Amino acid sequence: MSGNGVDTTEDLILSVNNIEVIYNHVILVLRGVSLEVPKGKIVAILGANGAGKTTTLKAISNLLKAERGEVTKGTIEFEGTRVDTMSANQLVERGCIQVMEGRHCFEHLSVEENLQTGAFTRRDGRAAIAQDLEMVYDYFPRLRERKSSLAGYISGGEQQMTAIGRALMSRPKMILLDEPSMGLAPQLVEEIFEIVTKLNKQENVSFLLAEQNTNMALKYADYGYVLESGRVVLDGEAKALRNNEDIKEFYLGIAGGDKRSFKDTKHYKRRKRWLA
Amino acid sequence: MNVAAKDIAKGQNILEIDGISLSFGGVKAIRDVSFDVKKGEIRAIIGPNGAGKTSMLNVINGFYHPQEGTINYKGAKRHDMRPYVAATQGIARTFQNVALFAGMSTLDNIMSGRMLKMKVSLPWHFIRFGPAEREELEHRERVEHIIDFLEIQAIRRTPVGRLPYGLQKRVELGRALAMEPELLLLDEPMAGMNLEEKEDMSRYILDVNDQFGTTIALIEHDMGVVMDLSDRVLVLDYGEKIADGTPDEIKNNQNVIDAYLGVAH
Amino acid sequence: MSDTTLKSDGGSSMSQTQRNWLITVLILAAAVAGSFVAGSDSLLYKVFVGPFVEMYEVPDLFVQVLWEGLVAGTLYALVALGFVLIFKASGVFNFAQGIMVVFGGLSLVGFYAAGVPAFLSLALSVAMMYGLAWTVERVVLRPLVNQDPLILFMATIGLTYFLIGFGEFIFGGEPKTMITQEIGLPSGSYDFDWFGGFVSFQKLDIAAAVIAAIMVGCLAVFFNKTRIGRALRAVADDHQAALSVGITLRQIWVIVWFAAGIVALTTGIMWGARSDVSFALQVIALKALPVIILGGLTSIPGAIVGGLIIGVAEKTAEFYWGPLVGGSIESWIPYFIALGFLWFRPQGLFGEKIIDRI
Amino acid sequence: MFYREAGQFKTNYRTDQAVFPIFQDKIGVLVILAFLFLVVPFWFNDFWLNSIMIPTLIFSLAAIGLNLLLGYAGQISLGTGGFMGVGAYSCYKLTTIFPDINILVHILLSGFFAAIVGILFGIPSLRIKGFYLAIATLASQFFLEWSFGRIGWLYNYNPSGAIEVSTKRMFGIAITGPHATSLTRYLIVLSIVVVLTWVASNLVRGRIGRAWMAVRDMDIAAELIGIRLLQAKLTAFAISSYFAGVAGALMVFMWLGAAEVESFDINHSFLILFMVVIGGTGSLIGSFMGAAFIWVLPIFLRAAPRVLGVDISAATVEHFNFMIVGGLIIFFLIVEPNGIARLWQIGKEKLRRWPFPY
Amino acid sequence: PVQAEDSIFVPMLTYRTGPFAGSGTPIMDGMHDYFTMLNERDGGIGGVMLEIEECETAYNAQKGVECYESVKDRDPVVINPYSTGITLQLIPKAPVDEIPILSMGYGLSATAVGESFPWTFNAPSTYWSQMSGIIRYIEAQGDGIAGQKIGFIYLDVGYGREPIPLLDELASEMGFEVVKIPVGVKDMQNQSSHWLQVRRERPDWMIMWGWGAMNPTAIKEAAKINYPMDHFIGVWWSGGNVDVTPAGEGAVGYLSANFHGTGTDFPAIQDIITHVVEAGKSLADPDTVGDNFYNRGVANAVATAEAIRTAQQVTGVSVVTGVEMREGLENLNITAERLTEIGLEGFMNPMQITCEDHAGAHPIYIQQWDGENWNRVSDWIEPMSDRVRPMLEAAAEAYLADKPEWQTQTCN
Ligand SMILES: Nc1ncnc2c1ncn2[C@@H]1O[C@H](COP(=O)(O)OP(=O)(O)OP(=O)(O)O)[C@@H](O)[C@H]1O
Ligand SMILES: Nc1ncnc2c1ncn2[C@@H]1O[C@H](COP(=O)(O)OP(=O)(O)OP(=O)(O)O)[C@@H](O)[C@H]1O
Ligand SMILES: [Mg+2]
Ligand SMILES: [Mg+2]
Repeated sequence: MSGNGVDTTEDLILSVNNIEVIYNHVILVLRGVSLEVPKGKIVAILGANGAGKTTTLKAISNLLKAERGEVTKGTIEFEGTRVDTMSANQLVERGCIQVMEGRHCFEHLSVEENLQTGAFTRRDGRAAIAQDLEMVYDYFPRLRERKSSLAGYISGGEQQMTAIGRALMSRPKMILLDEPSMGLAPQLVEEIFEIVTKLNKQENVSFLLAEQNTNMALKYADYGYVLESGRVVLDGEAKALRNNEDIKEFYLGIAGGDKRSFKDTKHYKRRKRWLA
Repeated sequence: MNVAAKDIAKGQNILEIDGISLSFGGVKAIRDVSFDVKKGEIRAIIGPNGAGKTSMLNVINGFYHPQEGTINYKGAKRHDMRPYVAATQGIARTFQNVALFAGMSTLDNIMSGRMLKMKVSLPWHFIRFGPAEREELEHRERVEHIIDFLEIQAIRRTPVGRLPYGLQKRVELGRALAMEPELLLLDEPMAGMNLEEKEDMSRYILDVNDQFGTTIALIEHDMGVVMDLSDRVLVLDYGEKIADGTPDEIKNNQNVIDAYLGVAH
Repeated sequence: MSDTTLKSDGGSSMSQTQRNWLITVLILAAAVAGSFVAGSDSLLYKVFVGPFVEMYEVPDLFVQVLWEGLVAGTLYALVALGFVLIFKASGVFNFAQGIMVVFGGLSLVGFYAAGVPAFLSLALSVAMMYGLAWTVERVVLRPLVNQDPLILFMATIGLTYFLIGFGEFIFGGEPKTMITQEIGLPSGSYDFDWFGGFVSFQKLDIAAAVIAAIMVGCLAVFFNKTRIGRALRAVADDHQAALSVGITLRQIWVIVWFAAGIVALTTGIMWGARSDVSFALQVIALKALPVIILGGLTSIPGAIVGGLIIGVAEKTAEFYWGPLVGGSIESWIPYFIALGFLWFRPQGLFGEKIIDRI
Repeated sequence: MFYREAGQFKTNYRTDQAVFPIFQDKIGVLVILAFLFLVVPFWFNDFWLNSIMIPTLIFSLAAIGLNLLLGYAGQISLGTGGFMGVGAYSCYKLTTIFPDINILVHILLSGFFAAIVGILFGIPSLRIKGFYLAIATLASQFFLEWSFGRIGWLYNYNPSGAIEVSTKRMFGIAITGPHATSLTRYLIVLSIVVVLTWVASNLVRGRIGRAWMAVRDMDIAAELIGIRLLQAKLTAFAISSYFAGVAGALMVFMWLGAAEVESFDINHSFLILFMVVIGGTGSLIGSFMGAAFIWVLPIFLRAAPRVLGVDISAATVEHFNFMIVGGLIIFFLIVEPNGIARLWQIGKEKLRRWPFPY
Repeated sequence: PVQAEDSIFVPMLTYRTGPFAGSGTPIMDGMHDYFTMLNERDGGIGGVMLEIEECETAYNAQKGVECYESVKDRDPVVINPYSTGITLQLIPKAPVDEIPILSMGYGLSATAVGESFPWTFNAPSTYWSQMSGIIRYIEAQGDGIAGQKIGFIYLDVGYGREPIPLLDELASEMGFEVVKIPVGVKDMQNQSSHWLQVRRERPDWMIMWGWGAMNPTAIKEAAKINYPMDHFIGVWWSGGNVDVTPAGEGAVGYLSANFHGTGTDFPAIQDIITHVVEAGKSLADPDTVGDNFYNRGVANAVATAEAIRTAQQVTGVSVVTGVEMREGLENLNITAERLTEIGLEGFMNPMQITCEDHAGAHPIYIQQWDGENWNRVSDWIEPMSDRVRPMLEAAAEAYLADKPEWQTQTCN
């Protein structure tokens, strides 16, 4: 993993070494994924549907067991200690939390209660928690309006905000964000990324995000990995990736310097596959 | 259907929504919204989160019953009804939080879209030989066309619960298409897709619209997609209609920029 | 289904529910009128008028029936409470609650029979319930996290089988007498000469009601006012998401199963004191099922209110209407009562809303 | 190596939709059928036929019935025992009312009565879901149990309250009653079960099955694509009860020879539920595997000490039996919550990939 | 278990588990211990060892049938099903498999008619005879029975319902009134509403046909409503020691029917204690030896053993199997002398079974609980055979009506 721009002397908050993941004893999904997140950086994982982004994040946060998946090879280290045998709860206590893809709000709890559960592992008193609650409401004013509604009834985007807000409530050192922009209005997408940068800059929170909105992701991230069929096929500084011709073509939709229109895309077009 | 035919058809309204209001307890999800959808067009609905877009689709296909207002569908005033009636009238739908039948294979999911078109009665299904099998094969063939069309041959037999999100969205579209709807409602069909996949999806939507003449109402947050695909755009905010017009008009509407698009666009 | 979650305001015409009510009332009125016309020997009269006349004419029995209903209701409520606790906190429908009741009762009697002093036996039984909770979490729940509720339900039936075999192996299958006096429960009764007859309140039953009230109070506070309480409800909604925000499922499960174990032990003592402690007692779990669906699977007050409603309704029905059809309708009447309520509120009286949203 | 689908190309959709698209599977089924029809009759003694094969087949049929409802249509029912009872009692009535009609006709007809009752008690499923529905189905279970005991007409006012099977002949061969050899009864049961299984597999592969599964997986979406929930749920209840009813009739007429109310009690419902879940919900083969496992395991366990020459008392064996069965149920759920059928499938998948691990 | 070519195989269908274990366990213990005692003390019967083997049914009919199937190929000498439900299922099988069934004091009353049921025996008495005896007892007390109100509380299964036809018939003939109160299996331990009905109806006498956990609960509830215990009579299955002890003082005065003695004051029981219990070969809690239900088991074993002996004598075969055993049962005659001989003087009334009468119209007596022991409070009461027999015959006829191929026999 060296020689590609990451300063190896830098402190790593997270390092994933060559992990393999199998679902249901038979479905091999990750075939040796390695990646690193330096402290205080934002790292993005890109990749097509089914490439294994979600699986990677769940492997890190130890949520795979709940889906009958398991890490069969490789190691995962968070702040230098191995965490692959820990429970999800211990990891959260250590400061690493995941925002799950597809919202996963607690339907029968109100929005506010949802946010409060995010502070489950915190021990720093009600006042601090209340303060953070205000912070979340300031980030997402829409949530304040709906704070007493059951999370099951609010709109998709509102649920997404709740899920993100809930993670913020745990005051983590590192957040694993799985498709944070999904279903959010454009304005909000930008706000989310602003929040990410703000936390990153002001509170030194590190981020690992799986994101389909490549444009945004590469704009805000420091470093990026491209995943395909359970393998890392390309990685590099975000800037470098943005200028990579293939990325431009297939992830950013910029052909010859101009943005393509969706109307003009042709069927049966050539697809880039690094692992042909 | 060729382009000229499409233009002619556009004259008629397939759906007219007039003065719809919908509330849940104290929450007013939709406030007095009126708009129409013309036959053969692609109609986008956009708006900030919680604006009432999904609720609007729910009203159209009978899942929510508005407290006020009228709906005219294909020229007739529609009354409150159970959602399956909407399906029989040719309205199909995909969902924001994928609502596939997770335990069934892709093939079965799409086949289930043909449910309304299958007529052979129960007793024949006991023995399967004869009419039941014939009908099954007939519809299977159509479904295979859709599978080819959406390029999901490889996952035909996979239970959809195991598919990655993007593919699930595609299967869902397939299921809706299998219903051969006149009006297709798409709720964020491209959420969670990367550009390449969005391009594919756009292609499918355009092709459906083009080849089958299906009218489409779609909700989407990717402005690129909305502006490129749609013929007209309806903008909701806090349950109210704040703008309605062609993509170009919308792009430059100050209200819309303030409430939804933000500065960048 | 959508019309229950919707239509909360507006709508000029009568709602479905109102219409249902009106029809019900009209039919009843017609039946009562009909019975007077048909005379006091007619079946109509026996069903719609006779019992009420009797309630009025023999009030002491009526009061006694109500009291017995309330007592039975309290005891059902205790069993129901065990179900609700675990369901509310983990989404697991714990079928083993019935056998846990037996197990609690048996271990208390068993320790005592082995020569341990009564209160020490009680303490040991509590410890035993903790051990059970810990083991269940370790062996059954932990490997089954995030599984379908049906699977977890089945696992608890497996647990029931195991505990039946284990319990009979250790304690033997024959019934035992509960050590009522030794652990300080009152016996005897307060008898009153009322309404020209007598009404008798067993002291034991009164004690049961008091203990139940205290337990419910504590649990309600625990669930609604504490951090853990909120976390419990989160777990019931979505195991995976709960894990993802760092909720310690393991600790929580031990806590609720232990709480349910204490409730079971209490129930075992109370029921055991009424008849005896035997494995036949586990069928009272079945008696608690209509209670929880009536009250709502997730509601602690629901368990109590449901218990009382079912208890009173069941005893009254059996006493006044049972003989008309040959008796023993207690076995199914509670379910039909519960079904009646569910028809109006599919999530039970106090249950959490069924969220139908797409 | 041998188990591959490679090279087996389907040239039309018809073959692709066959029950067993893989050639080796087809052979496998033929071998099993040949074994059941040709080998078992010659090799198995009375005990095997009477206590293992016949009950397993009958329970498989009931399990298929429940599986259609639970595994395919997603409606939990704890009333299977009651529906089996309806089948048994209506078959009994049919034989006494029309003694000259062939008993097999009665058995197949009796399922219709169960179906009607199933529809009646399935109505609550329109509004009630999940565990609420499960408990509501207990209403049918207990009400039916009560009726079987209370309505004298059902058992021809027999003072013992039981129904008994008389000897009926077909082509001069006794097929029911004590004179019917176990072999005859086995072959009849086997034939009926095979035919009905074939019917079930036809159903679940076609439109009806898809409608059920759609309702199971997400009823709102199902309704939005044009499935009538009412119709789909009630057909599921009807057909499921039909299977249960026929199984109940077979149980009495082809296996036990007599039955009383207790033969159809709640434990019976649970037994069938176990078979379905352990075998695998949503899998017909699973129903057979589950039935075999749940029924045969205790028999083996009970026989084991004698065979092994260990001297422990029957009661202790029974205790261990409970513990082992309970433990194994939990174990299986942990190893594979989707049942033995899924284990089987994974095994096959591994075989297909063999010699590679994945 | 002893495995020998030349032993007599005596399977026992037991229930030491499940909801009825409380009643079942002591019975099984008594039966098991008496057989074991014969083996230990006498080396079996007629020089042939008994091979005793238990099969646990948990009172479940299907398990019972399975037990039956698992033993039937091993030449069992007789089957004691110990559950009416199981008995009903075995009755049709018995003639085909040629294995006699002895349902001692339970089962289907009609099987007393030997002509119709050659293979089934229910001595010493049917439920109907027993009920008639209880009615006679009531009649003999102070106020007679005419005009009295009798409450009948019963377990709502086949067993509990069985005496109802006779009760109804006697009621109209003798001019008393019957109030029936069924108790569902699930409500065995939840009888408050049932006893409130008793309070409403104020019956002069209560008769109970209960089993398992129903019994102690009923006695407790009766005490709770201050029902006079000496007017409360249980069937002989409702008279176990475990049934009365939970109610403590409240149970004093409770009555129950019986047909054999209680306590350990019999030489044979003493032999059991020395040869079996103290030798550690018994499963029983030593305190329960001599309890009512324990002795019930002994009585059952005595009948079985004597029938085996008779079979050996009548047929001359020493290793008897079912076919011989049937002969033995039909010729069984346990006289008072014989009872003395086997160390059970006065333990029970002499018992005779004939070809016509497979139950024998044997008398019963009533016993009363004094808080410690059961005491006899009546003489032997003869049942109303004249009433019962025609009913039995009618029932037998009804049973056979739709069974054209039933095996019957003619007696001379
Ligand atoms: N529980 C599961 N059981 C079996 N296979 C699974 C499971 N979850 C995921 N998979 C498979 O693992 C692969 C990777 O899925 P994953 O969800 O990680 O993809 P992703 O990159 O996050 O895709 P998307 O962008 O659509 O979210 C997919 O092929 C999927 O089918
Ligand atoms: N069944 C319901 N009960 C209560 N409130 C509801 C219900 N359905 C919708 N709402 C509320 O109505 C408002 C509009 O919701 P809707 O789902 O239509 O938003 P949307 O425009 O689709 O938003 P998004 O882009 O985030 O999906 C939201 O505030 C939501 O909380
Ligand atoms: Mg993903
Ligand atoms: Mg929406």
